[in-house]
Amino acid sequence: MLEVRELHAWYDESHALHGVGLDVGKGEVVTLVGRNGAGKSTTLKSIVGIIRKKRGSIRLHDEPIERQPSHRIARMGVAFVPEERGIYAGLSVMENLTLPPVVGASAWPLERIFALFPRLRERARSPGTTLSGGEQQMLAIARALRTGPSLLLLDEPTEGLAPSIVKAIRDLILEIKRDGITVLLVSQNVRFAAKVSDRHYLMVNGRIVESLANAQVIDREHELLEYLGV
Amino acid sequence: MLLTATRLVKEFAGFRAVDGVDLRVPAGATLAIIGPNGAGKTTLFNLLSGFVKPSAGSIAFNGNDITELDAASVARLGLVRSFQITSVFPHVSVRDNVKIALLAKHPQARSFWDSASAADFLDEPADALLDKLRLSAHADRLAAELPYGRKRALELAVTLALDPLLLLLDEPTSGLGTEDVDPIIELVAEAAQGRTVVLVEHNMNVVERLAQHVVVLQYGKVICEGSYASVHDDARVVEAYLGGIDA
Amino acid sequence: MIARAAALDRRIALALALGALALGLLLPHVLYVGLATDIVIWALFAAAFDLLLGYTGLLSFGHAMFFGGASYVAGLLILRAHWSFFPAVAAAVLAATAIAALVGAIAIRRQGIYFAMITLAFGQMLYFLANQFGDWTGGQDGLQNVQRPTLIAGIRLDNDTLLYYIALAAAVLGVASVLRVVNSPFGRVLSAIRENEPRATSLGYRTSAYKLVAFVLSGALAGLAGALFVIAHRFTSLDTLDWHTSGEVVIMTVLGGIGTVFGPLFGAPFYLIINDRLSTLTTSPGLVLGIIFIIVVSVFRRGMIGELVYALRRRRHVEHVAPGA
Amino acid sequence: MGAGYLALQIFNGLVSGAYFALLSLGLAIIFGMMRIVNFAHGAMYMLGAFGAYLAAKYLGLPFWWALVLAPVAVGLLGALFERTLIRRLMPLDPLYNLLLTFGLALVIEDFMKLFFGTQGTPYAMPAGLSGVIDLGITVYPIYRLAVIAISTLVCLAVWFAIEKTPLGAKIRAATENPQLTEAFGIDVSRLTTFVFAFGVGLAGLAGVLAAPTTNVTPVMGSDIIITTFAVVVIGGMGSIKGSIFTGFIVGIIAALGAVLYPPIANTLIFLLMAAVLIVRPTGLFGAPEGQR
Amino acid sequence: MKRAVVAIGAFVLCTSMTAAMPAPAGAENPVIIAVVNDQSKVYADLSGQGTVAAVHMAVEDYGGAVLGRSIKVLSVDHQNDPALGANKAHELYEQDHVDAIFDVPTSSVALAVAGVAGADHKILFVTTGGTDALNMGQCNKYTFHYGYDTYALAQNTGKLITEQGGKRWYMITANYAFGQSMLANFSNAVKSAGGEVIHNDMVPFPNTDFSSYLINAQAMNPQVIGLMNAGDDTVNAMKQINEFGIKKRMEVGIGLLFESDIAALGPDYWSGSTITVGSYWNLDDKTRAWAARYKKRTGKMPTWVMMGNYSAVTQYLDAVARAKTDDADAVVKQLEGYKFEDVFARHAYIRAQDHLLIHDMYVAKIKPASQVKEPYDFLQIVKTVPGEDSYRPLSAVTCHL
Repeated sequence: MLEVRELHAWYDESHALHGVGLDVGKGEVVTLVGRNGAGKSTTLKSIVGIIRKKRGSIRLHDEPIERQPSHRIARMGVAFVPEERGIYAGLSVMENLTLPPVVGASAWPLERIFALFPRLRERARSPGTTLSGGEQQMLAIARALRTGPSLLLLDEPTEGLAPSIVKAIRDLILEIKRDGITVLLVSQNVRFAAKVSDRHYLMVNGRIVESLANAQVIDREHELLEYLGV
Repeated sequence: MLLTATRLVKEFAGFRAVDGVDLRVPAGATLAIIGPNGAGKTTLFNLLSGFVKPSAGSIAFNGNDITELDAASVARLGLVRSFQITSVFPHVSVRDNVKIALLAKHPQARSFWDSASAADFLDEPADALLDKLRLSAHADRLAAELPYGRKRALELAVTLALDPLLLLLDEPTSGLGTEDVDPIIELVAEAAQGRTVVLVEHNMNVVERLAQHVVVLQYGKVICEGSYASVHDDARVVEAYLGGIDA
Repeated sequence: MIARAAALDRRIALALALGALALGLLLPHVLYVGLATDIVIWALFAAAFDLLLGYTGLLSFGHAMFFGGASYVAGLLILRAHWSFFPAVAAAVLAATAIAALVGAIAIRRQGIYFAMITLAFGQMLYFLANQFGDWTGGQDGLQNVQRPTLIAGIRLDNDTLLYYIALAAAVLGVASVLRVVNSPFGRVLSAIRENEPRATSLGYRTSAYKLVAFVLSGALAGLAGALFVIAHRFTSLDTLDWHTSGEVVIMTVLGGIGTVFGPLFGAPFYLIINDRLSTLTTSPGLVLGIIFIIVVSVFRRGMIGELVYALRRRRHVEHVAPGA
Repeated sequence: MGAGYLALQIFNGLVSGAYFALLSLGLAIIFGMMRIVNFAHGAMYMLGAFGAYLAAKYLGLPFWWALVLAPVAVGLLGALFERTLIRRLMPLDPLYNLLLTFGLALVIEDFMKLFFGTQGTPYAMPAGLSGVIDLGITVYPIYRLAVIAISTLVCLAVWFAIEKTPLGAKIRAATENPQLTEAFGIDVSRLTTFVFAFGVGLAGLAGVLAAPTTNVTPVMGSDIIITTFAVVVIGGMGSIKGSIFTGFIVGIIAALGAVLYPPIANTLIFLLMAAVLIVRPTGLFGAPEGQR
Repeated sequence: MKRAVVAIGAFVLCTSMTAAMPAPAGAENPVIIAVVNDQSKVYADLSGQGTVAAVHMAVEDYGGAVLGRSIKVLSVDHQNDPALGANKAHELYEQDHVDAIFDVPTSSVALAVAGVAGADHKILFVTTGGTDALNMGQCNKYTFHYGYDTYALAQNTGKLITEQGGKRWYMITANYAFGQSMLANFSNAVKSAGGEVIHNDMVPFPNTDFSSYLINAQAMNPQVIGLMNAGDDTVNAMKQINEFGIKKRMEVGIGLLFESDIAALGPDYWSGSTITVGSYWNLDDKTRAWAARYKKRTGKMPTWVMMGNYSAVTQYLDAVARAKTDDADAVVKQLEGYKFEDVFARHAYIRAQDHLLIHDMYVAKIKPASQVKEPYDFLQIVKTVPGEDSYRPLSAVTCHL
């Protein structure tokens, strides 16, 4: 359902992506792994249209979207959970949650979200950034799910979070997968990625250098860790 | 101790980016601060260099209390930082970038009634520094026109021009391709001779090769410190980086 | 950051300097001398303004306070104390310097749009104060009948052509000062601050002190222009302090090209000649000049001289110059 | 001068405060979203007053209609400027848009002079509000009470709309992080146009309110904008609440100053500004630099 | 490069096109007169293009020639900017060989241009500018003050209202030279007629909000509110006086008012107020005939200063004819002390001692809209005051020409 070909992208004047190509099939969970600065986040931001200075083709449901403004792409069913989580300090938890318009039939109703994350109901009227890091991540994912996306872009959902929360996020992604939502995940946490993903792309210096099956990732964990510079 | 930070706290609108950090940097040491994104490394850097005032705690440098000092004064005491995103002075030539840094120590910087040639005496030291950082070939180009790797070298050159007692380097290799990393490591290692260096770094290889001492930050707190080897194998560090889903 | 042409090539700078000087020597022969004198005075004013906007990146919308303030000081000294040319001009420049130091100390703590608004408001404050102290300033009537002072013992400046060349000489000196400041080590530091202030701070530069000095220098030179104004016109009025005057110098500088020193020297005649001619052709000079200004800001952001310099540079190394700006 | 008399003058200050509040609120909304200061705000105020005049003259519409229609018309014109001119300069330093709107202000003012001359155009007091009521100390025009009421009401409504409604949430979100908000499926560019139009519409509304009490001329906007800038500097471009509050407070202080020592009336606001800046460079409600 | 070419090209084109405007000169050696006034700012409607039309009318009525030489009319917009006004005046006199300049509203510009006229030894008629500095402290040999001054306004308006029972005056004065001189003259006139000024507010100029002063005025309960200001300030003050319902309870003494100001608000706002004018289009058959011709020509009704300018130009041309030269000194001699009568000036002469036109002035009441029968039919003349009684007596003249 997502097809990226020969994607080049620029941050200001620096050339960040050098011909990225990848495919994500319907219902798949696919991870981009790679070191900081390899271009993983840039790839997501290019897909969702935040980065405008780019060349190449991006097709969603067989429609070209590389020239579309980002709000159109979102309305075509792409939901984005950015690395910094994108919780607005000026909006309450409830406002944060209900900000993006519902675009798909599979939208999670608020009751389902609150059933899963009771804290969000409790804190509904407080400013979004007064939540803890883990709660903010939950809010960010819940916000995306409420729109009913067909493709969910998750950027480093586990970064800086306590193990128990990472587990909860793992469970959540698996639940999303059961719902049939396609997920493109960025993560440096290869163990986490191996738990939730079907396939992996390894990115280096703005290129995809390797496509890995799940089993390969687990086998080559130490090699990958070295590679990621950890 | 050349630099001592005590119970350093920085709060942004209810969020503690740096939460009670103690830091001791002996003269001549090279120390690395590592930690996952959002751990508070850059905020700590801004605190140490005077760009941000701490909410609580104190910083002493070379016998001076610099907690309340403005950034320029901190730099004048010999604590000089670099920046993560390099641009230095983009529309100024490479040589002039270095000269502007060298000029900071001379009264001519303030004399607006000197002719353009009044700073010529700095050409020689500037060229020497450029030579040392292998930038001589680019001396007359605008900084903005340099390739990325050379920009990082220029950033280092500008910082070194002040001959600082303590060098704060913010991710000196970030965004560099593997082929560019090694020369920068060499340059930093060379610069660290007879100097104190604190660097923030993501790349563990770089940390391993440069730092004698590593401090690991998470959630704005120091979770672990010690030699590279001891830190690398510390379960808490692995967990901080990997999320420790198996735990 | 406000776009400006990068440092001028020596050859281009020389050509522009000669061009401006030629224009200056030619002016009184093609225009009536009053307008020519005004052009020289405003060119100096605009060049002084560009020292601040072009080289420090600070947009002041209150530069009339130096221009007008100095014109009143010089005017009063000549009118009431019969001072001669040099002492009166010197005192006026000093007064402008003092105003700039005072206002600058407060305004310089903010930048960008805030700085523009604060200077605008301070300028207007001086306008109202001058309006208020009518006993001294003549209020709405302005200072009238300011006789031309003596230049040196025995020589009165009554001859308009003589006065023109005196003004031209002063303007040349003023612009030369701007050039010297811009190219001095201090000027280099200023550009550095403009390009990347945090980096300059991290090198130990107290950037606000540098900006303040630039502000004061710019104010002092604007004061020189103001002093010449009252002498040339034999009067001064609140219009010299009005915010429209600040706006006019902004327009001239932008039309000529920000950060070029020479741009304003061409922007000023362009503006003044058009305004002068329009005042006999239409009743809406502001409409025409406003539209020209909007086009320049929208399309030719570098201004006339800026675009020229940019094009010449670009021809030399096409591949390196960053797009946009 | 009794306490009652002073109270009445304070009350009177609320009237000029009502205009300042509407104008600085409009500036603040635009600034919040777009980071630009609209120099043409005074011209929009003037156009609002002329809108009321034209509506009365050519369409025979009474004041109450003008109160709604003129700001809408001004807003639409603002939207046109935003789409065609201001937008192009948005990626650049905000100073460019300051310059652009400065040019716009000149052009609009002169354009209006071409058609309406400079002497002013008559605009009568709305019939239902033309009387005075006795406030004990002396009589006071009903219309001025209406100005205070309308301005306060509008300011509160705008505050409520921005702080408490879904549309307001979108605006706040776009203010905080436009790119991300766009990626959440919200058409930020259309929202920006709307916000700009709405901000200048508030200036237009202030203009309509001013039409019955001041001479309606093309130059009426160019002086009030400078004073409004001073108000904004005093308040600091911090918050919606701050701009409303500062607007009213400055109105009161200026009115009191004018009575106690008339010659200072014009200068007072600027002196106040200087004093505030010395103590708080960011203004009364301004966030410290760097965070904003 | 293309952009630079466009930019520079535009510059050269614009400046050269505008700079190359033909300088009026030529073999035929015409007599040249110029109107220097505000054509784009606040006083544009009061005088502006309307005066230019009136001046053309005067020249045509004179036959388009004097001394066998054609008469040429130039006009310049001084934008209320003294610098521009003085510059242009100097250019007109020296480069365009203009013999006389007319009109020049706004005190600051009028004084600046008067300075130029004095220095260049060329003739200037100030008609719309009212400050009495022109015929007092800053008078000069080549400047004529033609139409009215603040003293005459006070002598008529101030005296009449006080004599009719308006004894207690509350003054609202624009704090600048014009307002101050009007205040001084009105205060004297009020006192000499047995009244008193109980309070004065020195209001910054310009000002749009008068409500604080009006509240104050009501608290002090005067019989007359005196507006010692002009133009926009007077219009704003009057609008707010109506708003506060003050006009119903006390008289409003207006220092200076023109037909264009009345039109700005509509007559009802002003009705019942007393003002002084130097002439009026609806005075008699002569003025009505003139106004009809003016209206036919321009489509608008004239203000009385436009009539004043018509008269000034006519008298100037006549003086040139009498002097048989356009040499300024000779023409000044012809003008000084000359007695005449025309559509504008009745029982008129130019006083040699201060170059002030002494002529009949008219005190008028403003009619309510219900009595206005045709456009600009605003005034009911209640008294005609001879020039000798209107203007400052010879004994009080301080001018040294």
